[in-house]
Amino acid sequence: MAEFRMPSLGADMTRGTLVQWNVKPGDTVKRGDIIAIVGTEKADIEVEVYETGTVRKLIAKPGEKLPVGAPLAFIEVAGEAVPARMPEAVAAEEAAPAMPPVEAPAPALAPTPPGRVHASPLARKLAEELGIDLAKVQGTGPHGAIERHDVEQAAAAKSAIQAAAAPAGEGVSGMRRAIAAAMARSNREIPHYYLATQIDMAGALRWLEQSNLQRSMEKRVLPAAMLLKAVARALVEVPELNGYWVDDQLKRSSDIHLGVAVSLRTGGLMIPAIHSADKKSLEELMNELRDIITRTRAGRLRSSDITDSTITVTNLGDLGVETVFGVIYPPQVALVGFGKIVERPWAVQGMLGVRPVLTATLAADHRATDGRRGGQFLDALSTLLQKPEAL
Amino acid sequence: MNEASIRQAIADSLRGIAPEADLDHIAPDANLREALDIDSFDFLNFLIGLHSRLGVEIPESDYGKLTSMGDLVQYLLAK
Amino acid sequence: MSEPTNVNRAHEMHLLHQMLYIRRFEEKCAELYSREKIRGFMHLYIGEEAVCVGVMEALRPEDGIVSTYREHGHALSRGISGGAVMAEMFGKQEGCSRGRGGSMHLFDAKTRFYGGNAIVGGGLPLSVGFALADKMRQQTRVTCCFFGDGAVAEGEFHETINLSALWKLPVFFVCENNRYAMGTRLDFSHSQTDLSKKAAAYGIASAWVDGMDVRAVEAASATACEYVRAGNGPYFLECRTYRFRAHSMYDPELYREKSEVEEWKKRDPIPALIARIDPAAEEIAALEQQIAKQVDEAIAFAEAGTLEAVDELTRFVYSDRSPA
Amino acid sequence: MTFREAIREAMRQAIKADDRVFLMGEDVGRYGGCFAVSKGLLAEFGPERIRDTPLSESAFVGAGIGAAMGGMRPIVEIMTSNFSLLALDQIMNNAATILHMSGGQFNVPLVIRMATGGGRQLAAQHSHTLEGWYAHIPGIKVLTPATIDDGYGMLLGALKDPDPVLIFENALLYNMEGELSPNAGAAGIDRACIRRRGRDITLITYSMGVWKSLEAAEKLAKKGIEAEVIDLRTLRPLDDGALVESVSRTHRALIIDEGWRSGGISAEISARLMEQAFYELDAPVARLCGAEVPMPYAAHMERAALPQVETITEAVERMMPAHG
Repeated sequence: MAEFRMPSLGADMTRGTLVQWNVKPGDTVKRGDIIAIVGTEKADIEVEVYETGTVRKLIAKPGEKLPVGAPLAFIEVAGEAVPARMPEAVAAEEAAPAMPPVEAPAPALAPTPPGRVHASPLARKLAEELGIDLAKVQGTGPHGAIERHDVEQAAAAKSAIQAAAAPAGEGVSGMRRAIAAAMARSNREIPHYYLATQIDMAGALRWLEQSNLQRSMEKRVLPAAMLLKAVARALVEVPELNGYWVDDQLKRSSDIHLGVAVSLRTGGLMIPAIHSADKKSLEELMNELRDIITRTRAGRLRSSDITDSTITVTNLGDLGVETVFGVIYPPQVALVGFGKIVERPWAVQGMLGVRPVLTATLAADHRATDGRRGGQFLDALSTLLQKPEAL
Repeated sequence: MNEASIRQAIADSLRGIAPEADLDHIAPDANLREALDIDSFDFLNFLIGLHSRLGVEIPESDYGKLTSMGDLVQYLLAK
Repeated sequence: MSEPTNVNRAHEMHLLHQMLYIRRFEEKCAELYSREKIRGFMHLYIGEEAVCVGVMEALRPEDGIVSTYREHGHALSRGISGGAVMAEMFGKQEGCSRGRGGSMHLFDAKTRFYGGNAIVGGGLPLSVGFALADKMRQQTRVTCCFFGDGAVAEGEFHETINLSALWKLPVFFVCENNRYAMGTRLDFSHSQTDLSKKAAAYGIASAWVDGMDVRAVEAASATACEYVRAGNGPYFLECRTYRFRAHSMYDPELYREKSEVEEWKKRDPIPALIARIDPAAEEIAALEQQIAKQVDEAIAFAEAGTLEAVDELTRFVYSDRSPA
Repeated sequence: MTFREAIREAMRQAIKADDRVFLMGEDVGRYGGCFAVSKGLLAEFGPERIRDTPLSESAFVGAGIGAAMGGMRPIVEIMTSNFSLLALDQIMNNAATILHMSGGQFNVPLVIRMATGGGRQLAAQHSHTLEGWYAHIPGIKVLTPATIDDGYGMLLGALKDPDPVLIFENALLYNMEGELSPNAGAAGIDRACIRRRGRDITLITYSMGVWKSLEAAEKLAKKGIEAEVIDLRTLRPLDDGALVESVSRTHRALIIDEGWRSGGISAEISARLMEQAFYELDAPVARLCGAEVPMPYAAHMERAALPQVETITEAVERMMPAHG
């Protein structure tokens, strides 16, 4: 049984309209007979059959518009065994193998001769505006080229250092502008989502007080250090919150460098980083915390301190703030907030009691993670703080 | 230790932390931390300063007794 | 036109085989085009077989050929294999142009077949060049240039005929006058419709012949090639012929009457030759079967063909693959 | 020796050394060449090797292509680039295409020379600068010699190339006097050349632009601006490497091109610098091109329509940073 299909009647023809049949079922036809008229954009064209035999069934009806290759009729070819039933429409022949796109060989960028800084024009313009020496900026663009956000970050750091060391007026405005640029960019680019949870700190504080008794006052550990340790450990369980959103994708960081928000007496904010917080003991964390806060407030921070934190932690408990909803520092993808530890009624197995309760919050970039992962992070944080001795 | 030396120790300990603080104008019953705008970190350093100057141990459990300047002075006098 | 004297029956059967092979090959191409196996533009030679078969008899292996886009008949009768031509239209690299030319651009170095040309009249200047090269290197061979009545209206026709006449170059101009330049009938294209007179205006030998009679075309071509080979300069032969099908694959053919087509079909060169030879029915049946096998083999060769690797795209833009 | 004589000498040596080489074009023989480039060659080699042609650009350029495919090494002279438009179909659809379209079977070892450029008050139809257009076509090479050595050497180099090569000779250069270096011979035809070293800015140009840029560079040097002048020598292929290397040192680029700027060769060069030397640029790539007007006849108007030494120096000073 041969199929008479909508013929291709021209280079740019994809569909045709069956205008009329010149045959009916039962008619015999021979190769070359005109058995139908098909309408194309150009005109109605007489269409010949290529088989000799008997028309068995007309599938397409006059007026019907069909793509090229669509079956129009069945013809029993003379001298061919009649199959049991009509073959259904044969699928169009296999599509030509998809040609892989031929990309022009990407022209290689000229290698960087020493001494020459590679920075985009926009980065150069911004650097000039914010008084940044490009030679001191770490670029994250192609071949280490410096791009806008590299300059923004460097500006945020540089003017903060200036602010700490210099009189309030002039330095702060530079820092203010840099922070403004970063915050504006965060708001513009990062779709934030916010989560909060209450954590019973009774056990943790009690444990800390006990362990502090064995330490001299100089070595005393503040609750803030314990919270940083908990954050670092929780990030090990939910790594997607630790890294950067670059070139439209999450670039996870294998290291955990906690950016600690440190406010300055003269106004303004600095975020020095505690490097590899997950690999440090509570005492080591406390020492580093003391070190960077002291140096920040004394204006003796190094640029390496402030450029590569992978997540930011802010603690406004001292100022009486209970719940902090922070703004993420681009290109990071999360920010953890801690509020004031407050005495609260707290039910445990139906028994009402009073507990020191801490509100922990998470602001995260919805491009990188979803609420489920954010919730799992806060849950891990809370669980870890119930067993302080294991931190 | 008399009150004068205690106040001096307090002043010296605060200098590194809140240089612009003006102790004379802080009311005895005012909350020390708010008045001086110092956070828990500064407060620990302040206590460490007092400890080194007055040789006084101040356990965390006593923090509750040090909310105002007056309390602080009384506490230190008692030590 | 004198009666071809030394033609014997075997030779006539050979002419018939050539014409019938082209006819069946083209019919199969029409079918394959309707099933989207062959794409792009395709112009069939059905009806004009007598011209190329007759002309090819007068040409020698060393002669050169410049053709047009209606070139399947030229290519097959010149000796390019049906498989190589079919594979080319299937876009396969086993095609005679590596699948890069398609129906309108068949090339073959072995038979000095310098391609179809899709620009009407585009091949005419090339033929002058080939003949010039031969003349300058004292090589006595003919460059045969096929073109249609449409090309005669192009400026390049006049420049070419004049230049070849001026330099007495060994070019055999074969004008396949099928009376239509796509949809424009002869008398809507030419003030002077006797095209052979146009070439005569440039002082070159020129004649016309009934393009539906293969023996007449053969004799006229023999005369022409003898003239050209003798160094007398170019020869213009107008073959008055007719195409039975549309200009290309399926045009509405509104530009001509059905009756006219039927009229010319009565002078179909193939039945005319069969009537003359008057062979036994079995002989014709055997010939048809042999040809059907040849065509099927050509299709099988094309089906089995492979696609050129995409990273060969820039190859042959320049000879040494230097940056395109 | 003048630029014209250097080109003539190259042709003389090539024709003498290889019997496949011959010259063909309008008035190249008896008239001695419209710009007297081929003066004396007819007497020395005769009409077979120095062939005057009728005014049929499409036919004789096509004949050049055919002859090249037929085993010759023709040099075709188109009187000026303005008339090359009549042969554009042969150049683009045949010369540049046949090797690729024939699947690598047929090379076209052809050299086409043409005078080009404005500045001689010949008005709009006779003052075109079209070499940038031709540089758009894959399959041909486009040369723009500026010096005596290149006029001589690049023609000999082009004759060695198996692919079609177009040579554009700015008519104003023909009378330029200079010494042909003793070791001058077939020169490379795919590399640019630094005509003057500098550190503050790279002037990228070709043909007539080279001499104007060199003069401008001397004036700029007196103001403490050291300009590097790059003679492209070839517009296809473009020598990206040389351009990027130079701009990586100077970090500023000004392209001087007598052609129109829209879609011109200057736009292509600027795009390649942006792609390959983006981080080296201290200022946007600047272009100083012919005004986008049909060339006016009046001398002062034509002068205003073309880049001049003064407009080059002004453009450079505008580009240099304030602190100089």
